[in-house]
Amino acid sequence: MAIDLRRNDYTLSDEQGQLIAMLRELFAEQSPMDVVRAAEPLGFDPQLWTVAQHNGLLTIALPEAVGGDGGGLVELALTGFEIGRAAAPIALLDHVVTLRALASLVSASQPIGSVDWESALAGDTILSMAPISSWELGAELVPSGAVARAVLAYKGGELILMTRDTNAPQAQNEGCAPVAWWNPADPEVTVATLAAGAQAAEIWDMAHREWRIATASSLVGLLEASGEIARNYAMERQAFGVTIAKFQAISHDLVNIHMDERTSRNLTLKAAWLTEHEPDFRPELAAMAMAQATRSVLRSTSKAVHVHGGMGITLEADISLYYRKATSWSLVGGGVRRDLEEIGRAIDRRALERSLTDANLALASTNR
Amino acid sequence: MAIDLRRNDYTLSDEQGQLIAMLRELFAEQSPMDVVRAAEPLGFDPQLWTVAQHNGLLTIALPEAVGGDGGGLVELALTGFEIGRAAAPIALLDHVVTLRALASLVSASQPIGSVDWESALAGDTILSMAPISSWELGAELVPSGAVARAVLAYKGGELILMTRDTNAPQAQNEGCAPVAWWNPADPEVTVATLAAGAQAAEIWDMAHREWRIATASSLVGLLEASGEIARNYAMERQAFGVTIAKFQAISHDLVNIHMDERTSRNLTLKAAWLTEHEPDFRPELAAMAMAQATRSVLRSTSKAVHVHGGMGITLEADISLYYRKATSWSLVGGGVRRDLEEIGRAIDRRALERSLTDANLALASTNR
Amino acid sequence: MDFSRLELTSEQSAFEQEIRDLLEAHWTPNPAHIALDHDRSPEAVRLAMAKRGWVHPKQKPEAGGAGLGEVEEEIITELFNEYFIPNNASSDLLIPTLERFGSDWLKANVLPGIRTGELTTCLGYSEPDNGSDIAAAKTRAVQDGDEWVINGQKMWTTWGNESDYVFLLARTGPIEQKHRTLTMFLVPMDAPGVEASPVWILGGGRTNVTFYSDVRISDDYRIGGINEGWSVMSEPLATEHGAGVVTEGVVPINGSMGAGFSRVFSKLIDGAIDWAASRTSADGRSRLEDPLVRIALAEAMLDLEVCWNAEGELGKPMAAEALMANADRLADMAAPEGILDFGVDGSIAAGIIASERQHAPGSAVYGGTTEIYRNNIARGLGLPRPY
Amino acid sequence: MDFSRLELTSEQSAFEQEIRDLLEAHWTPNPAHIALDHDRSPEAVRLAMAKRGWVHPKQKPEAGGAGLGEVEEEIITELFNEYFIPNNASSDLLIPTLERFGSDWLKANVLPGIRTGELTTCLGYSEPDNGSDIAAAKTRAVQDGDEWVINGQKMWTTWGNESDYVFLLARTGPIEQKHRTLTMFLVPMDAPGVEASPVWILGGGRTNVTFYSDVRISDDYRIGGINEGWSVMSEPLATEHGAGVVTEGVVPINGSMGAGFSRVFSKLIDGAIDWAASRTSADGRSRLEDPLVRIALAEAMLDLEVCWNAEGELGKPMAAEALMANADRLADMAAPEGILDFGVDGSIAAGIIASERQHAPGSAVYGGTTEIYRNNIARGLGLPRPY
Repeated sequence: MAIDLRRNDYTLSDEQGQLIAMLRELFAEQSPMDVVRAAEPLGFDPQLWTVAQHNGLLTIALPEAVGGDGGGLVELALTGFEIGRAAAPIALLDHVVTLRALASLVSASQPIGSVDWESALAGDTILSMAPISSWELGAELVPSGAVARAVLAYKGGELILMTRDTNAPQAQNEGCAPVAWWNPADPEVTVATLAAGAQAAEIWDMAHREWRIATASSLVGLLEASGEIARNYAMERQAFGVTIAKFQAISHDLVNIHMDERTSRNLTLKAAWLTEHEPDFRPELAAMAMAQATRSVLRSTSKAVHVHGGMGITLEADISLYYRKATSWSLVGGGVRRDLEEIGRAIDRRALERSLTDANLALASTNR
Repeated sequence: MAIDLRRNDYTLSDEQGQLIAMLRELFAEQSPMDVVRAAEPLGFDPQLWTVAQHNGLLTIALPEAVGGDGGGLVELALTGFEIGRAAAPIALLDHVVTLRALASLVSASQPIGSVDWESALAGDTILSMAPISSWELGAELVPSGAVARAVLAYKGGELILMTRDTNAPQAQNEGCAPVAWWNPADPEVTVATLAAGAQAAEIWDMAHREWRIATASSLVGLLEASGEIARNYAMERQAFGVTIAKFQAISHDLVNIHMDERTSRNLTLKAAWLTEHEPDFRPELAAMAMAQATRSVLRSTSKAVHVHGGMGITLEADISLYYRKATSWSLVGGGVRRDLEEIGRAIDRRALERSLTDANLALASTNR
Repeated sequence: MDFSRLELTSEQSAFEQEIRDLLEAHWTPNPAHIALDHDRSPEAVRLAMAKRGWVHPKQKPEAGGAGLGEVEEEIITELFNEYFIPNNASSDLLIPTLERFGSDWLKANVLPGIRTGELTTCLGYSEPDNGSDIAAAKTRAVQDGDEWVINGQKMWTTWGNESDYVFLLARTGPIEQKHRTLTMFLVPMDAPGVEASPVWILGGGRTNVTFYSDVRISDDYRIGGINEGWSVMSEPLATEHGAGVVTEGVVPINGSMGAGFSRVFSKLIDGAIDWAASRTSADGRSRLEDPLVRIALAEAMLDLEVCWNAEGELGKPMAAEALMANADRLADMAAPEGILDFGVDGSIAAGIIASERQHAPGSAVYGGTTEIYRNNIARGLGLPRPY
Repeated sequence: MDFSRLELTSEQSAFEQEIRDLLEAHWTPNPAHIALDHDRSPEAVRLAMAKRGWVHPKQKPEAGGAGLGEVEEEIITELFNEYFIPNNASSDLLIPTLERFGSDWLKANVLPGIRTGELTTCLGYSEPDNGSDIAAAKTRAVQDGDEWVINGQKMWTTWGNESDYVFLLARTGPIEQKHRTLTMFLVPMDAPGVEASPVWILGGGRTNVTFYSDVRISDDYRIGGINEGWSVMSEPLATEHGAGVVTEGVVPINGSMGAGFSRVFSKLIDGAIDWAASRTSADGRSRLEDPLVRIALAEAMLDLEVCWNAEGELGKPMAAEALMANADRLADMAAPEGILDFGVDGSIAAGIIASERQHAPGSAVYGGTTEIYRNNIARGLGLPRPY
């Protein structure tokens, strides 16, 4: 048996570094806290969407063949990090992931379902997808469903595109995520079947994985911003005559938040790269990135709130806004439980590999 | 609907206080650390067993009708606390729980299976039971199985008593618990059926609940002793010029250990009292006590080891002995997972109660 | 030990019915109202209770109470819980302070109303720049003849907008001397210069920041000696923390806050069970049969039982942390609908899962952060005060 | 970024085969041996590796190495792991110290052997009365002519019983001056008066307490200036903590200890999977299909992947805590057989679940407690040194 080694290189290219800088500056200017708050309860700012359109944010992570700039999942994740850091009220990630999924079906001649590709590419028609559709019947909550006019879903083995002429009403939530109920049976919804059988399953599986990675990246951004806010507060806030960062219980909580930040970011980038370049190698990585980002952002934004003492639970505090966003953004895809079930794929693969190597099972359990 | 109030009184009687004092003194004298260590790897000291016999420890928690002193489950739990605090190498709890289960079957005229009641009552024949037998087929690990000559089990709807004329060989484990494999099909094992049907199920259910409470109490004892050891060490040990108990990370770990100690002890006592006096009220309490004692003793003895720094992981340190005992004693009954499944009883009961009250389900989920 | 069922006497059963009638008369139960541990009792209910001496039921009638026992006290608590009515009207913790340290004038003119519950109180200890570090208070009280002039602001004055008086801790000497230059006053909230402005918190609840601008009050409103405010304050605060809870074997052992959070926790579990029982998985089975849902519910029930067994000062931090952890775990099980607010199309469990995730973080700071609690518990264990 | 498969060059493939041949020749794989993160490499293997410059493979041949790259380094690590051979032979962290601070005599007579790995080293920093607080060392070195006389004892001298030299931190001035009166020496373990006596730890591993009684060594054995031992020591210690791990994009980012613990963690998961695949529940289904077993395994795999993504100094504490938590969780799933030792009738997963529960607590203290790591990480974040 020959050894199987892989590179383990997390370093970003200069271009990727510049992308981060560009995005961070843009969102700092265009999506400061007052813009985020003003966009609530819907959680979407049409103005900001226009900015995204004009600055080409929608096409960063699209293949050139379909009119994109040739960026991939890593670039999409980097975009997600910055969207999360700004808690930007924009439905960009769901839109781009859906564009990437549809890209394989694009043909110049005809529209996809009842959606015109150029209009979608330009962002004049907002797209989204229904990550839980494969295991839910009938109606379901759709991320960005309150602003999207077309939603990609997978039902009964078919890849379908649901469209409507009006926005679906938002389903209110504390994080003010623009989620909405979509139901294929709804008379206002038109359903077109895009693919079936193996092709549909394959497109959906990849789309679902990309959605997990993109969403994970936005959670990582929320997490990183929350960590910074908590560290800064702990450095300034005085209690009992010293800065509260001197107290080990608080200091170590800040370290634990940092651990969540770094591991979630690294894992999301690794999952993005491998899902794009070697989709058949460890397909569970997307679910792992999503599960880690979810549990990290929930426990760490909650810790970050707590580090603020009473100040943290006031709605006027920025940290409580990040916490609210985290509670909604992290669960629209079905929660960690669904991710863990997906990770189960890896158990079966590993069990198979193990059974191929000799003597493992003999050692596994002395037969009685 | 009338309100349903209960008393919530944890105070012990003077007699119970005296029982604790007597046991603590006895184990301090008869089961100091060197005795505990000398009794390893078997984890049973015949000398200590004789002491228990002569001091009437075996009959404290037995009904007077069958030759006991009239004590109940609370007295058994108090005994378990002290056994655990001393990490005493004695199979007393399994023996007494089994005696209590058999008591209902005692008739002066004939032996139970091939076991003579008087001999068992006197402790000349050591008994135990197989807590996992109801969900395991064939062979199974039996607590105290390496020192018991008779084991109560529940197989295929029948209450059976397995006996052997020699001790079963111990199955080695790091905590040096005297567990052993027992198999009804083993030629050295004689099997007698004691009861079947509803009677068997009822006796087994109560025996299993009492085993959980008794075992939980021994874990609580391990936990309390570990907490004391860790607190004392943290008060004495100096680092960076101060006692390490001054460091908040250590101080709060000690507080968390204390929280585990108190809640596990209180819950075990509450479960003992209610299981004895109102067996049909919240039958899940025994599993709750066991689950809480298990997760508490594992995380807290591990914390107590860690508080000791490197010293904690040396085998010569008492705290590492308590940790080893905890890792074995806590899982011989099948682990927390089994307890949680048992607690599931409460979910179904609560769901039924809820469905009887109006409007709950209407609120549960807006119908779609 | 005794955990047996309480057979109510005919008087106690009648008492239960009286309370039910009173609540039915003054309140419409609202299953979506879950901030029971935070909100103040509705005024109509409180005044009706006060008239009967039921706000502080165990106090003697001549002390504004009804001379009742723990059983009646627990009946009241349980029924408020059953009817989803916040039960925060008591000034229990502060009455002993007033009796012991209050001026004769206060005892004659204010204490009686506070005893019955017709008059309500709130706490003015923390300030914007100091939450846990109360001894760092900056709000000043300067003596001017037989009056005091108060200037400053207080934070976390919960119920400050609906209380008659505030227990105000003010600086009456050099701030460097920290807790040795603090004095306690009972300030009327309607005194000129007092203003409570709302601070909204996660989950939508309200607390207040209160401003004191040249508030002039007579020396009659002073509680205890000048510069002795720290000891005046400490005693009830210790009680609030649940230290030395003495019961007659009926009420919970986990302290008022611990028990309050645990009751909300219990409603959270009930809601989750209702949800699971009402939903079917894609495979057509009830979510109640889903092994992972069952384990999550079983762990929640276990955690709740543990909270009821967390005595005294342990009760509050343990209940707060259990509430946060389980609200998240149950929300995950019920995802994505678990994030929807009550009343929204498709929302579940009366929105309690979603709203508890917002309320719960507050439970870890009310009345002192979980770190402060652990510091206190450590000292109770004989450990040195941690850094 | 690049996580692609490494296509080995023919040289690298040949190198892999050479290592395999060497290991096959000197070692019989023992799947029950899991203290890979703790034990020292077997001498026969180490000497065979040393002959080829493979103990420090990346060093230049003239520096005792083989001038190889990260790929070859990783091949060695992976193969030792595959063959269940402890790979603790390196003095990587200390060679730079010797090169920079060692006396000419040490550089000429000892350094070469340490570079090749023929000579081995251990650390003499901690003492019985000070674990984390190394600057409190009491072991004294007193100058006597051009010799030093050393008296005292050191704790946690892991491999002290099988090393040629110990890096000894000794007190050479008033103890009140803590880290300003410490000096570093390289003491031969066979010097008269040096004795290493075993300290057995959870899981059966060995470390040592070493006694120094009137040990006389020449001044040639001094490393760095008198009273400059603290700075001499600090640099490699920081590296051991994983700070500033620089890689060429091949080796793990989670530091040597973090990676070591993660490899053991990986074996733990493999063992648990083998167990689940080999057992059937009472209902006749494979335990691998049990939803709760699957969730426990999935969480373990997730935690492991997270450990591989915990860079630098984060790697060790996170891996240690993940190892402890998952060993317990998997033991619970496999209860009661999960408690049985390897080789015992009915033991499972090569006993790895049972023995990792005993080994794991050590991983949280080796090379510094998780608290010390967090203190360091906090300072790396620009936070003040916590109390």
